[in-house]
Amino acid sequence: MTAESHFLAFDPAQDFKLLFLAFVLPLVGYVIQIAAGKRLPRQGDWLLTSGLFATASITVLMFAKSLWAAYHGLEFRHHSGDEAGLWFHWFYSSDELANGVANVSAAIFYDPLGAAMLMVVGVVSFCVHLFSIGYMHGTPRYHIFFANISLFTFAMLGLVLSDNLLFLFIFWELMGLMSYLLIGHFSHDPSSGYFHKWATKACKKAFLTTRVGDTCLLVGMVIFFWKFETFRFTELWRLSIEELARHQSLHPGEYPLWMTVGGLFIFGGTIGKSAQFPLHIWLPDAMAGPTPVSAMIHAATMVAAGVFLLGRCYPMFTPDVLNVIAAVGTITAIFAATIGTTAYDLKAVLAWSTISQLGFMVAAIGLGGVVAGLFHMVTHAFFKACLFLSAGSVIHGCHHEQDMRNMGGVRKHMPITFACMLASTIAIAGIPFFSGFYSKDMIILRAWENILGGRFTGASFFAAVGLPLAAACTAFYMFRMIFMTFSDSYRPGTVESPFAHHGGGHDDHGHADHGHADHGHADHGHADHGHADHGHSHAHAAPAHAHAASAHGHDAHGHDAHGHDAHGHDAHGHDAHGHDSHAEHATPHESPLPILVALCILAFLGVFGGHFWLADPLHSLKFWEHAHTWFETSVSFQSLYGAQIGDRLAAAVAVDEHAAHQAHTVALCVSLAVASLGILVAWLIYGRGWERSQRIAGRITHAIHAIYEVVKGKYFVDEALGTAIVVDMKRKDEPRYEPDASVIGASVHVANFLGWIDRHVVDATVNLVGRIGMSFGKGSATFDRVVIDGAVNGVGLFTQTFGSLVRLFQSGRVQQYATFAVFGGLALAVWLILL
Amino acid sequence: MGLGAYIAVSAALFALGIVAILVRRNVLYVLMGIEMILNAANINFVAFNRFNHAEGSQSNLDGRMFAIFVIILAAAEAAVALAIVLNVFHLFNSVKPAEADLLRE
Amino acid sequence: MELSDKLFYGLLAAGSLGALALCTLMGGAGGAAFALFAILVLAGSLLCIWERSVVRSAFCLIGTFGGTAGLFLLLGSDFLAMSQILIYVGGILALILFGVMLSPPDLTERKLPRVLSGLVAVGAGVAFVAAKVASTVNWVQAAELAEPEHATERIGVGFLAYDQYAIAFELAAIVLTVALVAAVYVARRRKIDLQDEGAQG
Amino acid sequence: MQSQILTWITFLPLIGMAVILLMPKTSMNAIKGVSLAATFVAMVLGTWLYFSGFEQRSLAEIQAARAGGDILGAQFVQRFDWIDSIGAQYYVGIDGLSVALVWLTTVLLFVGVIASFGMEKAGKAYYALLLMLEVGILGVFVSLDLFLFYVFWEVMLLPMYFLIGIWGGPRREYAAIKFFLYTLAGSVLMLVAIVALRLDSGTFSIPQLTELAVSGKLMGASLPAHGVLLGMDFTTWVFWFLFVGFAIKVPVWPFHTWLPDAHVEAPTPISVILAGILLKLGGYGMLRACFPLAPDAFHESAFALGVLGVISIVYGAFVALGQSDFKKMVAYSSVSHMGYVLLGMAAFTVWGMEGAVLQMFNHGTSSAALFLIVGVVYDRAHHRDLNGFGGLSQLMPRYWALTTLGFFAALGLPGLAGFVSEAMTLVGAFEAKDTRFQVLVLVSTLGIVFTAAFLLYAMQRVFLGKKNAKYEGIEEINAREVFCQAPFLFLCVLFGILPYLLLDWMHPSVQNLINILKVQG
Repeated sequence: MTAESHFLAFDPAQDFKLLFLAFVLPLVGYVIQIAAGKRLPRQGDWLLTSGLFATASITVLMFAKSLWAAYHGLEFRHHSGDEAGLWFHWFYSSDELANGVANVSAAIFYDPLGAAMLMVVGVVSFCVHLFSIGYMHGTPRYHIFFANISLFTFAMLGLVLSDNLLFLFIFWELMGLMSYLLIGHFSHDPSSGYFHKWATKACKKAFLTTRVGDTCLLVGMVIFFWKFETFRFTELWRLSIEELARHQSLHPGEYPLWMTVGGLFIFGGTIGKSAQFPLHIWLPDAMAGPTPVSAMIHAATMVAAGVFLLGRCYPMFTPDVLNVIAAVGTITAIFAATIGTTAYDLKAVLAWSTISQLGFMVAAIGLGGVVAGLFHMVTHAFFKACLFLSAGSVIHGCHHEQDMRNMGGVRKHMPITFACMLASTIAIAGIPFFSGFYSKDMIILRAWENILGGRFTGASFFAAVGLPLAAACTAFYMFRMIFMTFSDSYRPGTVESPFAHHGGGHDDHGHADHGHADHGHADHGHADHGHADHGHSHAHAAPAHAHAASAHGHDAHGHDAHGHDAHGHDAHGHDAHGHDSHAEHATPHESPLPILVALCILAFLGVFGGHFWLADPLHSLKFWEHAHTWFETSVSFQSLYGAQIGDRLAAAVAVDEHAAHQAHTVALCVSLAVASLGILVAWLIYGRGWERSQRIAGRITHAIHAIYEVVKGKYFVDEALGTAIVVDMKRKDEPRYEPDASVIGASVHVANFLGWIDRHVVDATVNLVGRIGMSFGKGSATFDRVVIDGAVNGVGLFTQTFGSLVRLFQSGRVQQYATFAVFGGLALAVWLILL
Repeated sequence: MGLGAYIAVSAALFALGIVAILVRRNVLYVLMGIEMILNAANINFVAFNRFNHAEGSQSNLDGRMFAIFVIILAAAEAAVALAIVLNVFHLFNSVKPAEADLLRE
Repeated sequence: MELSDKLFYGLLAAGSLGALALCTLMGGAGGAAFALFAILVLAGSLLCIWERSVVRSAFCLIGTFGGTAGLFLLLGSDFLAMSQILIYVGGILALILFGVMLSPPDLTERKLPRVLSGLVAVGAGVAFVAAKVASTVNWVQAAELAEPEHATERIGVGFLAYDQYAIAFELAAIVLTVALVAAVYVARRRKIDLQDEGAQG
Repeated sequence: MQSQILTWITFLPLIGMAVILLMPKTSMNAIKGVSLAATFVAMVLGTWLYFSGFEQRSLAEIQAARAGGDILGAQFVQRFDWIDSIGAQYYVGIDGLSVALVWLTTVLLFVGVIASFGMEKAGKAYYALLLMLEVGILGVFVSLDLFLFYVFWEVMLLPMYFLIGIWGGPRREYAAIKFFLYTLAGSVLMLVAIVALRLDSGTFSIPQLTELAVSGKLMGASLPAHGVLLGMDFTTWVFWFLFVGFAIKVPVWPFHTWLPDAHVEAPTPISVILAGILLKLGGYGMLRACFPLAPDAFHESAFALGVLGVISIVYGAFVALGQSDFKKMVAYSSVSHMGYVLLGMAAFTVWGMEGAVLQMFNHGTSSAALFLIVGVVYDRAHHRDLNGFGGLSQLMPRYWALTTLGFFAALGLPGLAGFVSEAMTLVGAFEAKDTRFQVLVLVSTLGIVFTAAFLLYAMQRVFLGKKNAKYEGIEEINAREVFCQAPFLFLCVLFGILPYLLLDWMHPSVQNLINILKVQG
């Protein structure tokens, strides 16, 4: 059967159109939502979700085509401009006009890497949409949320499909904007009390932090453009490979400096976007956004984009850059993993684990294992999305309680959620036969291969030691999370957490909530409280809301009435799951259907995501031989970056069999060991009942008190940069944002100082004119008093002086004008004569 | 007397005219000052014309002609100025230029 | 009659006499005539500035104008002298006096320090410039001046005879007419909304 | 061939002004109608001129026109003697550099008139002056004769002075006199340089002067001591005089201090016009009448100009971060944005120059939108203190949405207009022959970050966070205000997605300019 005739063969004629369709559908959805979102039935959520379903299915189809091509050993690299003539000339309407000057033109570029990424984005975004239907329903600005989230998807799709660095950057920034709007989603909703204040700061923090990285990326682009006069990836790869080929030796420091610098700047973009140390600060605070948004950011879009960029630009990096990348990645992995062990907020644990996993990917790419890194990104996308959505489900079930100490025993109440979350946790912990194991193992394998093959040694040693450590921590805190959340029995209100305002989290603290939370939700607390007394049944939902309405009625502060109405309304307008989400408040409850469907899809992918890449399921059981996995063959250097770099780095890949086997064995043992170790410790500490876990943990933390404080304080990076967000619910006024002894504080000081300079120094010219005018004003004032008793009091600040100047010049007194004229003329005459 | 003397007189007259304009606060003094200045100019014209020794200067009467024009224009100017004075008086009930300061707005 | 007035008049008289004597010594009869007229001119204007009441100032101005006419005579332009007396003394001065009559007398507006400082300042300035000019520029002085023939008639009939000036005279006539019409127009009473103007401009 | 269209566009507002002056000041509606009609017709003509009238010539055609004495390849040329005694001509025409700005001017003034309807104080004189201002601006953009250029330049200065000084805020007199002194100083220097050029070359025609300059015949040969003064030669003097004259208008650090005061005191429509167009006159003047007339001096001092530009960028952003007055912040952001213009022009690469011209246009739209936005909130709250608001996004969601668009257009978000010009400028500057420019680019990226910083900081303080009870029930942005902002925001999006709608027009002219200047450099 010929490759062309098969329906899975890539057909430029219409497949590019399909891709384009998949790419614009979310945009269309956005426009529809913005235009008519409110008026659509159910505010158009199903509409957008179905649109996303179409996108997802297209991406899956295309992905299948790439699989098929890989099976038949066909090169899978398609460029709409070259093959179908589909160009978008951006700067100049035609290349003819641009004569001599580079014209920036965009086209769709589709290769195995893009295929995998696109599939991930499509599927995960679809699941997130589905999840949001159940999770966000009934919250204010519902349609805006869907509009933004689908534009978010649009941006990521564009980033994956763009064939040149500039357009990648454009969608990259567009994604930054959408993250700003989505993380700040609650900042327009005062009824979400704590999140309202938090999001107000977090969205800005996220945008600015990533903006720093974006600027670096821009500079890197400019540097490469300056040398190569092009933004197209294919061109850049070719030229960089030729450039590197001139320096065959792999010794560091012997590569063109500009290339190293440019590469570092591009990596700066990754540092910002995918939250590498030290610009990771924005990601934990991104939790201020709704949970689906966190899932998007952590799995499919934002952070994935940074790693995707590294994959795209891999051939443009000199080994020096790669070493830096590896080091930074490893540091991030350890750093974040340690912090993750101390977090109590369910989502915070996941956020730190994301950062640490990103560290894994980046480190892998830095170690030359671009395949391993991207592989891990793909698998991670699935199970991390699943984890976040499950966490969202748990939070939703526990009435927006996020503190794990207030959970426990949720397994009984939310079995499906528990199953999904457990599967994903196992996957991320790196238990064999689960997807996470393959990818993580590949990364550690890469490190050992390097060591045994004697390349990149410095960074490789670091990574080979650090990454397993991080993996151990990962396994530990993930299972810690599982135990704390699901085992033992439900224990609401163990500690007071700021999330409590969000309804009947713990009713015994209800009054405290009323003390400081926003009114809409204070009423909500009432509702649930009152309802608690009525016992738990759907029948009492209506009275509960009557209660809410009344509480709202005699609400002392009359404001954000619309918040109330929104809440009252959607509480009423809830369909079945809406009801139990608010009715059975006291104990957790399983989430509504859309959420569960989304969870199951992602959990399935999270578990078996690794196996898709393997050549055949049977052979894949011998997992240490995934040197010939589909992913590797398709995303291998030949198909991805062309022949030369293939030759150059094939040497890096193909170490001798002995070393390879050695490496496989070592890596296998190491990853198994660390995973089981972490899980064991977690079980020892947290797995055996809540009180005991508290005792043990308390003892340990007491023993290593100092270290614990530092780690729990996130190593005080935020404080150093001055971006720590302190939201004190007791204080009504906005919390102070910039501490003085920090980067931000310093820059603010600089700004104020420059403002002072501007007023007092740069303005000195005007000051001078002013002073001259002032003295002149004074002189003429006396002169005026003596000669013409007009009133000129040019005294005071130079502003008044100008006033007096004006008054002086515009006094409208003919005689005064005449005086000036005469004495001016005389002065002139005298001057002329004397000179 | 020589040309210098006439020029000196006209200069002094000119200065006095200016003083008259600047020093007094009554519009009429401005008017008189202007007349003085014009007179000073006239004296200069005529004097220079008179002491002009260029060839055929005897038939050259430009200076005097100028003087005549100046006088005529002075008449016109005085008429208009007086009208203005009356207007100012109507507006401000005063003939002090210091109070006619509408220009400043 | 205040002390300042006495001093002023005294100084004025003394100065005039001195100047008269000086000029007579220098230039004989012609010099005396010149001095007479020059003193008339300057003293007239000085007094005009000095006097408190507008009326007296206006009358002092007669001296200035008359003196100027006299100087014209000395300079050999009789026609100019005549027209000077006619127009200035007869016309302009009359106008000024009208103005004087139509405006309220304000005997307090003359401030002595202002007058003096103005005199000193302007006088010093002009004197400086004049001195400088006099010291730098030197004009060809005529040994003796031949009286141009029939200057008067020539100017008198200049309107007709010398066509080179005819246009100019016509223009002058037009200007005069227009100015007078304008004067009448401006002088007529009418309402002007001042406050509106103020807010607007 | 003699084309009348430019004359019509330029002087049509003058007709409107005359009509207004003839109307009684009581019939305000008629006056508004007339001014609206005049600016509208001008806008229609300008739009026609841009999209259909102006033919896009290839570089070859423009270079072919050089033989015919027109080195710029100008179109719609109208030329006849004006003041023979000094050899000044009425010589108008447009090329790729000016056509877009002419169009923008007409649009801006039209919107400015509409925006003025909200002002109660604005009376007969106001609209008359507004139209006079339009005449001056358009005249500067179309005139190809230095003398005419200067005349229009001054014509533009005067109405601005009165518009700020009479209808401005509490410290309007100070701001107006400051604006006046600054600009006057600048134009005096310009005048000196213009006269010197005239004396040296015997012509005011800009194309001829350019021709002479690039062929090295404009070295002050016919001046005493060859125009060498204090050791600086003629061209250097001319260059710096002209440059300072224009730099004050741009405004380039350190000549910028008039801008914040003028902006803060001026009424909203005037700020819009000031930021939208008047600042562009400086950059346009440099491209049209400063660099081409003294190429040597330009190439010698290019790096200095670049440094000034970068200082403006970073400095402006920082100072804006330090402001607490909404309008002042926007004003300083203008300083920062116009810095890119100078940087791009100084880099002297095709992308640099195009980025500069593009930046002028885009800043015209985005800053106009920003000032309208400030005006909206100022009209309601009667103060501009950034800390005095809070939570407005819940009270005026539509206004918040528009503001977000405007802010992100201003901070150069890709997909919006600002990004294209800034990226082109940076790339162009990085490619400059003089590699020191690369350092400048690195420094200027600070400006990008801090622009985002102060805009988002303002966004947070004004729109997000806790609601300020004082503004409960503040009225949502009304139709007229939306109608005023819509065109600018639309242009921001349009030219962000399809920048070639501007670039195709200016590209040949810019390339031509670079070629002819390269002859010397």
